[in-house]
Amino acid sequence: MAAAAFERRVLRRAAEHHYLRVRLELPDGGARPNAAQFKQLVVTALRELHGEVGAALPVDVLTYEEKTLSAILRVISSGLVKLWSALTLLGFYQNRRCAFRVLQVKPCGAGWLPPDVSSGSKLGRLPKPTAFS
Amino acid sequence: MEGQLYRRLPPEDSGELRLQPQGSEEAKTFVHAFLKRSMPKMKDEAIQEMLTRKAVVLEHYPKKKTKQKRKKTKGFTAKQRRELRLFEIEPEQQRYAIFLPLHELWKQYIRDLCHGLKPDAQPHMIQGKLLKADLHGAIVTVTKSKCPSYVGITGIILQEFKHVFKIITKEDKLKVVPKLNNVFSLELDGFISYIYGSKFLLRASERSAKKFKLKGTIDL
Amino acid sequence: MLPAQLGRAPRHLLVCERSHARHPRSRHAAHVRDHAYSCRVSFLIPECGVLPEVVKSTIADIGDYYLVRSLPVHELVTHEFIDAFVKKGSCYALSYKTKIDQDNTAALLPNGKLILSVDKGTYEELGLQGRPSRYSGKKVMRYIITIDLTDAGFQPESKKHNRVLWALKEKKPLEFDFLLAWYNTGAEGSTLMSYFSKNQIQALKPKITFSTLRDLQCPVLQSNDLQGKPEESCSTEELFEWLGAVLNQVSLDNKSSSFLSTYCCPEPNTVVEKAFLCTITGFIIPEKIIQLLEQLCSYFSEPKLAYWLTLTVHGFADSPVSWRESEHGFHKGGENLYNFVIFRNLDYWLQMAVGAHDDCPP
Amino acid sequence: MQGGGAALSSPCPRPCTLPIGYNGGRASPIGRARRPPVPRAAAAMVRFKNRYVLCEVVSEDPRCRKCIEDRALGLAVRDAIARVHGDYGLACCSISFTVKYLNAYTGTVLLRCRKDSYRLLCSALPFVRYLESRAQRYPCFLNTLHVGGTIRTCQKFLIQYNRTQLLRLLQNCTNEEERQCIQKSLLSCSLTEEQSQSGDEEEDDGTETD
Repeated sequence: MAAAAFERRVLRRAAEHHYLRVRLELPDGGARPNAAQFKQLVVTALRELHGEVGAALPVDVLTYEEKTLSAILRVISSGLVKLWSALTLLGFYQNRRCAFRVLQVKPCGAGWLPPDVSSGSKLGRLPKPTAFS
Repeated sequence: MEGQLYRRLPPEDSGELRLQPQGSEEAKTFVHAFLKRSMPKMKDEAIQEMLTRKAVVLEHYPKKKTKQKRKKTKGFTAKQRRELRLFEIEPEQQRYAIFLPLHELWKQYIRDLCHGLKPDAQPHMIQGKLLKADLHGAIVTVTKSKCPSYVGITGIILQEFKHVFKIITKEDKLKVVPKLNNVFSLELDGFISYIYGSKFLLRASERSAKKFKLKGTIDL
Repeated sequence: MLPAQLGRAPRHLLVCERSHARHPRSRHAAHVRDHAYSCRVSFLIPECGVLPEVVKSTIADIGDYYLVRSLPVHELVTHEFIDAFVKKGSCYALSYKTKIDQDNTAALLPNGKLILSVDKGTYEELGLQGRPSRYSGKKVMRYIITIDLTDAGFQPESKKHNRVLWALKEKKPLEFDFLLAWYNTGAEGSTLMSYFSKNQIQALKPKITFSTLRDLQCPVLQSNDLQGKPEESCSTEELFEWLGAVLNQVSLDNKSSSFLSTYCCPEPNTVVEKAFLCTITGFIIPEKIIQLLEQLCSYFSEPKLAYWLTLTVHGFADSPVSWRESEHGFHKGGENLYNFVIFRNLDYWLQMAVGAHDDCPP
Repeated sequence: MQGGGAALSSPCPRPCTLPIGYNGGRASPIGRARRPPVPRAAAAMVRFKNRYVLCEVVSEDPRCRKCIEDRALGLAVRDAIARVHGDYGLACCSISFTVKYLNAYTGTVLLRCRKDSYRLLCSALPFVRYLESRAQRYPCFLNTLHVGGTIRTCQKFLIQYNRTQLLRLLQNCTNEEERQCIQKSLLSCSLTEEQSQSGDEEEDDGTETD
C-alpha cells in the first residue's frame, strides 16, 4: 500500500515503430508470393520510389497470410511515410498488375484490431500518404 | 484714312440722300445732345471718357443663352428617409394577414410572367423568368444557412434590399434575413426554386438588368 | 513535398499512469467510465490454464447489445425515450458503420448528451446550433452538435425541444443504424427490445474467444518503475508493443537476423508455460468493464504464479468521442484504447493511447 | 589550376565609397534601380532559394578530361540520385537542377539545385562512379569542395582553394622553371584575391560547408 504512489507520464510521438495492416491484391490465378517473396516485393517497392536509401529502411513482416495475401508490417516511425507511399505506388508483381491496400495504420503495438471489428469497416478506406498530398 | 472717314459728304451725295449737310461742330453737339438724352444718368465727364477711351467692338456676338437649369426632382436624402421612417413598416401593420393579398397578387404576376405556369413548362425557363422577377410578396423559406438559427424561417417577402430580405412570418414577426450565406426556397404551383442568396446581392431594380452566369456548384 | 516531411509520422499520444487499485483516490474506475464506447476487450493472464469461475461468470454476464436498423435520430429525442431510458440508467447509443471522417455520425452518451458529428452541408441544412470540429482545418467541413437531453430547458413542448424535433424530423431526417446498450441498476422497466419493436431490432451477443498460448515469452515488469531499467525490467512502451504482437499472434521467436522480421520479445523476459488469452468483441459498456476489472483484481487474492496480468480495451475508431466528450477523429488510424497492467500487489499501470485527432486523455 | 580562378573571376562589385555630395545625383538613381520596388502581389512570396554545390572531378585516366561536359555530367549525377534516392529523390532534385558551370581543364563543376533537396543531391554525389561519353566510360569520382547559397560565395571559395593548392604545389616544386611558373600564376591570381578581400565584410550569407 505504501508503494502506491501516483505517477503519470505523457509520451508524445514516442512510438518507435508504426504498424501497417496491408493487403496485396493480385489478379486471379498465377503464383502467390510466399513470405520471403512478399518481403522482397515490399523492398522492391521501396527501392523503386526511394532508391537504395529507401530499400535500407528496416521493415519487418510480422505476420503474413499467403491465403489472403494480408500482412502486418512494422516500420520505424520516421520511415512510415516512405513505406506507405512506396506501397501505394507499386504497380507490378512479376509483370502482373498488383496493388497494395493499406487497411490500418497504427502507431502503437497494441493498437490494431482485426479489420472486421471496429464500427466502420476499414476495408477500402485508403487515406493518402502525406508525402504526396 | 481717318481724313477720308470724317470728310464731309460730297454735296451731290447729300443731295441724293436728302441729308442736311452738317459741319463737324454741329455733329459734335448733336452727338452730345443725343447721348445726354439717351443716357440721362451719366455725367458729362463720363460720357466724354467713354467717347475717347472706350473701344467698341463692331462685331456681332450672339447673346449667350443662359441654360435653363432644370431643377432636379429632388427626393429625400438617405438621412431624411431614415428620419421619416419611410421604409419601415409600422408595428400595427406587421400582420401576416394583411400581406396575404399581396402574395396572391404576386402569384398572379408570376403566372402571367411564365405564361400560365403550366406543369410541363421548362424549369430553366421559369428560373430565368424568376431571376428577373420582382420578389415582393413571394413566400420563401430559408433552407440552408451558415448560421443555423436562420434555418426554417418562412414568410412573405415585404421588402428586398441589396443585402437583406425583410420577411413577415406567420407569427406576425418581421424578420430581417441577410442574403449572404443563405439559401432560400420558393415554391409556386409545385415548382420549387432555390435562391442562392450569396449570388443575389443586388437591389431588385439592378437585378433585372444583371446577367447571371451558370455555375457548376455554388458553395455557401 | 519537402524531403524533411518524409520522416514525420502522424501525431499520437501515449499516457501512462501508475497507481494502486485499492487507493482511495485512484482514478482507474473513472477512466473506464469516461471511455464510453468500446468494441473489444481482451485480457491476458500468464501462468493460467483455466479461467476461474468468477471471471467466467462475469464474462458470461457481459450482456446483450442491440442493433437497430435505420432508426431516425428524432426517436432518441422523444420524451418517452428519455424518460424510459436516458434518465433511468445509462443509455449508450452509437451509429453503426458510419465513418467519422466522411459520414454523419451520432452518439448518445450515458450522461444524456446526444452528439452529432455532421458534415458542412448537413449542418447548414439542419438548423441546429453546433461548433466547428477542432480537426477540420482552415475551411471547416465538419461540425459537432451537442444536445443535452437531460437539460432543464429540454422539457416537452419547450421551444428548444420543439426546434430539435422539427430539425431532426422534418428539416433533415437523419437515419442511422444504431448500436444500443442500456444499463440500469433498478427494476427492469420496459426494455430496449420492446421499445423499438416496431423498428428492426436484433439482440446481439458479444463474441467471446478463448485461447491458451503455450511457451510464451513474457517481459519482466517492475510495478514501481514505468520507464524500466536495462537488464532489470521492461518499460511500458516495450510492454505495449509486445502486447500488440501477442494479441495479433505474431511469432515472437524471431531471430534478430531473420530476413522477414527483426521483432523479438523485449529483454529481459521469461518463458511462461501457458498463458490464457480471452477476447470479447461487441458493443461493451464501461460498467461491465469495471466489473471485469474488479474480478481480475480479485484474481490475485489467492496466491498465483503470475506476477501480472493485462486488460486491453479498444474503443471504436469511428466514435465521435473518445474520453468524456473530447472530440475524436479518424485521421490515419483513429485508435483510442487503454490497457491495464495489474500486478500481484494490486498496483496497476494504465496506458491510454490516442491518435492524431484526439485530445490528451484525462 | 590558375585557369579555373581566372575564368570564374568577374568584375568585383566594390562597395561604393564616392562622396555623396559630389556624385549623389548620379549614384542615387542607380541605388534605386538596384532595389526594385517590391510588387504588391509578390510581397508575400519568397524567392526560390538554391544551393550551389562546388565539386571537382577526379580521375586517374587523363582521357576522362575530354568527356567532362554538361550533358554527360548531368546524366551521371541524375543516375546516381535515381539509384540512391529513387524516383522520389530524383524528382525532388530535378527541380531547377542544372550544371551551372563546368571547367573541363581543371575539372571544376558547379551544380545547382533547390535548397530543400540539396542534402539528397550531396548524399548521392559520392555514388557517381564514371562518366560516360560517346559510348565510352571513364571511371572517376566527384569530390565535393563546397556548398554555397550563391554562385559568388562559391567563386570566392574556389579562388581561395586554388590559391592554397598553388601554394602546396610551390612547396613540392623540384626545378626552378616550375617554381617560376607557379609563382607567376600565384601573382596573377592574387589580384583577384585582393578584390575578393575587399568584399569580405559581406561574406558568407548563405554558405554551408559540409
